[in-house]
Amino acid sequence: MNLVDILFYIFAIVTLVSAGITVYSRNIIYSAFSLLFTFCGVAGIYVLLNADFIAVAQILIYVGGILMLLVFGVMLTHKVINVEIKTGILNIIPGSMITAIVGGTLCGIFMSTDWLIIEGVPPIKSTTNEIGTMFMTKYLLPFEIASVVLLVALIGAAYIARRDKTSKQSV
Amino acid sequence: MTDIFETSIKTSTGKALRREEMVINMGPQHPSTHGVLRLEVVADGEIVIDVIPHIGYLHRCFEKHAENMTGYQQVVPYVDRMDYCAAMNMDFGYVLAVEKLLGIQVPERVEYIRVIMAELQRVASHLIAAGTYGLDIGAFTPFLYMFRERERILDLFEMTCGARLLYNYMWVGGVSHDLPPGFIDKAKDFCQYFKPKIKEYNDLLSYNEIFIKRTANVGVLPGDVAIAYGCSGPVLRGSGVDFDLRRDDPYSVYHKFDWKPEIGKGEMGAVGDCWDRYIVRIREMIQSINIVEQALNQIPEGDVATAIPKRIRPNAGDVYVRTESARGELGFYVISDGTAKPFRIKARSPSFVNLSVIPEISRGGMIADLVAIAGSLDIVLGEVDR
Amino acid sequence: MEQLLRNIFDNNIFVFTVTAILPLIWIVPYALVAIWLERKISAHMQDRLGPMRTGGWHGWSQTIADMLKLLQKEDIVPAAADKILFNLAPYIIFIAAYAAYAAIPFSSAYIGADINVGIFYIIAVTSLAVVGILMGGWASNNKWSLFGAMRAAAQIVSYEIPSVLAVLAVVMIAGTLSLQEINNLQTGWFWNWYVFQKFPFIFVAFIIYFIAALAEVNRVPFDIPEAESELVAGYVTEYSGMKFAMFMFAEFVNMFAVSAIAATLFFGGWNSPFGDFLGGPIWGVFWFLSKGMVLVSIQMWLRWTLPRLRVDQLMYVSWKVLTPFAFACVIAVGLWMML
Amino acid sequence: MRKYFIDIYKSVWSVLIGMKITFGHLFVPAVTIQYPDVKPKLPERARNRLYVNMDDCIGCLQCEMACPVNCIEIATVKSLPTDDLGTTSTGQKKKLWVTKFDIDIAKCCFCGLCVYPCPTECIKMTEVYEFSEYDRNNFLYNFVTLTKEEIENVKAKAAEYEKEQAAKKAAAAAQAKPATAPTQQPPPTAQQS
Repeated sequence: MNLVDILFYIFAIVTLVSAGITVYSRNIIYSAFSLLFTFCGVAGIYVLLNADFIAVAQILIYVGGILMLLVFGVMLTHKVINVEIKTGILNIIPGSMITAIVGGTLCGIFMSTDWLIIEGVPPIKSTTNEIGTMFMTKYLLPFEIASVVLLVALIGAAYIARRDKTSKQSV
Repeated sequence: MTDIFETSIKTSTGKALRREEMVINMGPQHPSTHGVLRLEVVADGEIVIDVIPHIGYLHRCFEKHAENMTGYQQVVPYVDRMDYCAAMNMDFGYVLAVEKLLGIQVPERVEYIRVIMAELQRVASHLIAAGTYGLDIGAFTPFLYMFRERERILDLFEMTCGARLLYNYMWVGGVSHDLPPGFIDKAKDFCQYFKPKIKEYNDLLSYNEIFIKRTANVGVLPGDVAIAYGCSGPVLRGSGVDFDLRRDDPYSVYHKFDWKPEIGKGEMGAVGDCWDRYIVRIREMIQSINIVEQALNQIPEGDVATAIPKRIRPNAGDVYVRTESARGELGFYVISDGTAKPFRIKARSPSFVNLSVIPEISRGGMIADLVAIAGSLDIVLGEVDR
Repeated sequence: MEQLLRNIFDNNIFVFTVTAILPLIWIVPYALVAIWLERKISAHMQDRLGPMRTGGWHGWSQTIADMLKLLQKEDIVPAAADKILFNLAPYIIFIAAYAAYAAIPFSSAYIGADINVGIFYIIAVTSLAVVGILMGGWASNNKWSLFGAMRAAAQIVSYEIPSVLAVLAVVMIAGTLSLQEINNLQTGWFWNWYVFQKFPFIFVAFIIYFIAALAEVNRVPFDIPEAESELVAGYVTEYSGMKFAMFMFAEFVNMFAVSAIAATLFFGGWNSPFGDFLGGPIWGVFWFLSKGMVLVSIQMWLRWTLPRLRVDQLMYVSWKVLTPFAFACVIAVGLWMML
Repeated sequence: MRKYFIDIYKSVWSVLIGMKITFGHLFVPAVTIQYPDVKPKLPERARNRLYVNMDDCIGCLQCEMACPVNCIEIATVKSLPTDDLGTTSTGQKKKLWVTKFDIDIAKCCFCGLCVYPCPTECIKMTEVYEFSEYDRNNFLYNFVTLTKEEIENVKAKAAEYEKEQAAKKAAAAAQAKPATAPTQQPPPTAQQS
């Protein structure tokens, strides 16, 4: 049990516990905020996997972007005047069935995979350059498609949020 | 209130999105209400849909108090406390009313002293108004520069009557003290010292682009609406209405001076926006300093106490006198029943009337605009609630 | 530095702990001094003197006294607040502010973690603060706090874009995300600093970064989340005592963090402006801290000069002024490099 | 488009002007004073704490009448013809024992209206402006110089004298029965003579 192992378990526990809170908490705000710790825990595991760029991107995009959006959404769709925002328990039977199917599949894959185990930790080196090169060469098409999709989403969002020009402006 | 409700945000299919309004209380303990005013704001996010001012947190029964005084003179300290930022102007209006009731002619020197004091007080009051307005917009430093100059005015008042805020200086038939020796020189020094400071305020605040962006085209009060609501003072003049009681209904010795009222011209946006109301105050300070300088040069010698009556017992009757205080038309309606006590005193306070336009001009703006509008009206809660 | 510590202590965990704590040795006295400095600068700009009594010379220990006072204050949690999140928020904000220091190169010898994606990492962790602000604003159960939190979140998210683009212009020249390497590339006289390269594009990028940084740390003219004349104190309205101090502390820590990043990216970090004159790791700390402090002082200077913007104008500045200009800078720098 | 650039130029320029002004003020000496160490010199007309010189007070109640907030309370007792209360510094003969002269300084509004009517100039506003207290009761200032026993004594004497006078008057009235209609003598109160 060396330092890296300890860190791994810490990150794993943080991820799992906060993910559990996200799922089981009746308070939506708690669910949203505990996602913060889930994302950070996952980022920590990425760091342990020598994927520094991915780890940082995980924090920037998921915490700075997606989590913010979630929290905003939760706050704005409810009466924010009150702290009490609760969820009910719905669709127990279909939910547990789907959970069982997905969980079983994952477990099956996990058991049947032939895990590659390497001896010793490979030397740390930056992945940023390689990711950049890959994006611009081998994965150029997916990269561009993703950016076009994002652009479309952006324009769509701007279109929806736009004030209706036909109605009289009041401000 | 009609416009804003009709223009709800619509989706591309024309279906109106459901909106939830939030009722939020600005005040009574809030830094930008300049006292204890409560603005009940109906807001849609940051957009103000309606504002309902609730007043009365500073109500001290001034008018009822006045009926229970031992005499007319005892009301003056209470009048001081109506508009504590411009106590001299308050005194001025009240003593003019009682003098008219008594039919006293005060010596000319007293008139000059009163005008000097009232105009210096107007400068001091506008300094507070402009300074706290900067504070409302977020600029802290001009506020302290303006208070620095105000302190010098208060020094002048203190050497004249002994108090810095609530003077009880103007008495029925005269003033409590004659000008102290050296006052005229000091006041002239102050006028010379003050004039270049206006440029500093303008550079630092008035013509700062952020300040202009925050105030221009915000809270536009058109002239006819201002008249309809009965606004007066800088609020009315900011809307481009050329009306100043000192010129249009002259009292005391104002007709002897060469000056002109400042009106808003809509330089940065529409006529009657917050910036106009603000700049009118800044320019009025220059005019007031002008009047003070002229008065200091013309002031005659004489005794100030000759017309002070020993006992004030006016004949039964009533009188309404209006003066231009720092905030607008200050009217005193005094009824006498022939005894030494006033039977009824009614004050028409400019802040109270000016406050009533807040809902009209802040609908559709943002909460930050509401702060800017409330600051530009320059209300003093002591006067609103009385 | 790390090697040195490793030789001394011969224990990895201990070495990491010491390396992690080192910036605190700077931050705590810095925050105390900066709060005092803010008061003094504001006072002198306003023809006042500011604190003069506590501690002797110009009231130097006023902030220490204030800290002691705040420590003794009752820890009030509003009855209607959400207690868990209310208590958690100040710590998250402080963690976000402090985590940035891990990748800031204080000197050629000392950097908390010389990671390859240094500047990217700093941008990412500082965005954590938004979560803390939203948490605090929402948990206070006060409409003004919530307004403040919403404004803060919208503002910080928007201003990240121009600031990242401005940083990108530098990163394009340097060709690396590691702050230590960016510093190494700027050694020599001060004309080697990036701010004077590719004139005027990087200079404009610096201005954009600085303005965006002001907005990200909620300083005037972008202090609308705390706007005391509008929102009382924004998301810190309900906080008192030590938790309030944490917010305050985090604000000043953030101020230095963004100044340090600006110093590193544009002003040569720990490099001496005069070639080898007063160079070396020890003087490096001095140069780095003084560059940072100058930028912090400019932030204070601006704060006591300007009024604040309105929410929509703030968004206007971000999206319609800074972002296009930052894009133009990035493109111009790219074209220049291609030529 | 042109307006866009002009706006940016104006903003930057006005910010720079503002920064120049505030920077200039960094080196201007402060206009404030270090208050408890340095105290401002008050002008001679300064109106602050009230002080009553009881040696000069003749108990005329003018100040009590003039006060708009009723913060002055005075009670007087008539002196006997045999008593000699001395004269004031202005040479007026004192005729009344002032048994109570309280000023509730917490109520005082510092208008100075009590100062002007005083015939002997014994009540005046001083330059003392630092008089905060921990207990509100300490704001009730007693200016009476007589001790409790003296007050009791004076009151008793006055009452006795009243009785004597009343008796005398009754006797006189009995003697002069057929004279004019019995006029009711106004009751002797602590009013101004």
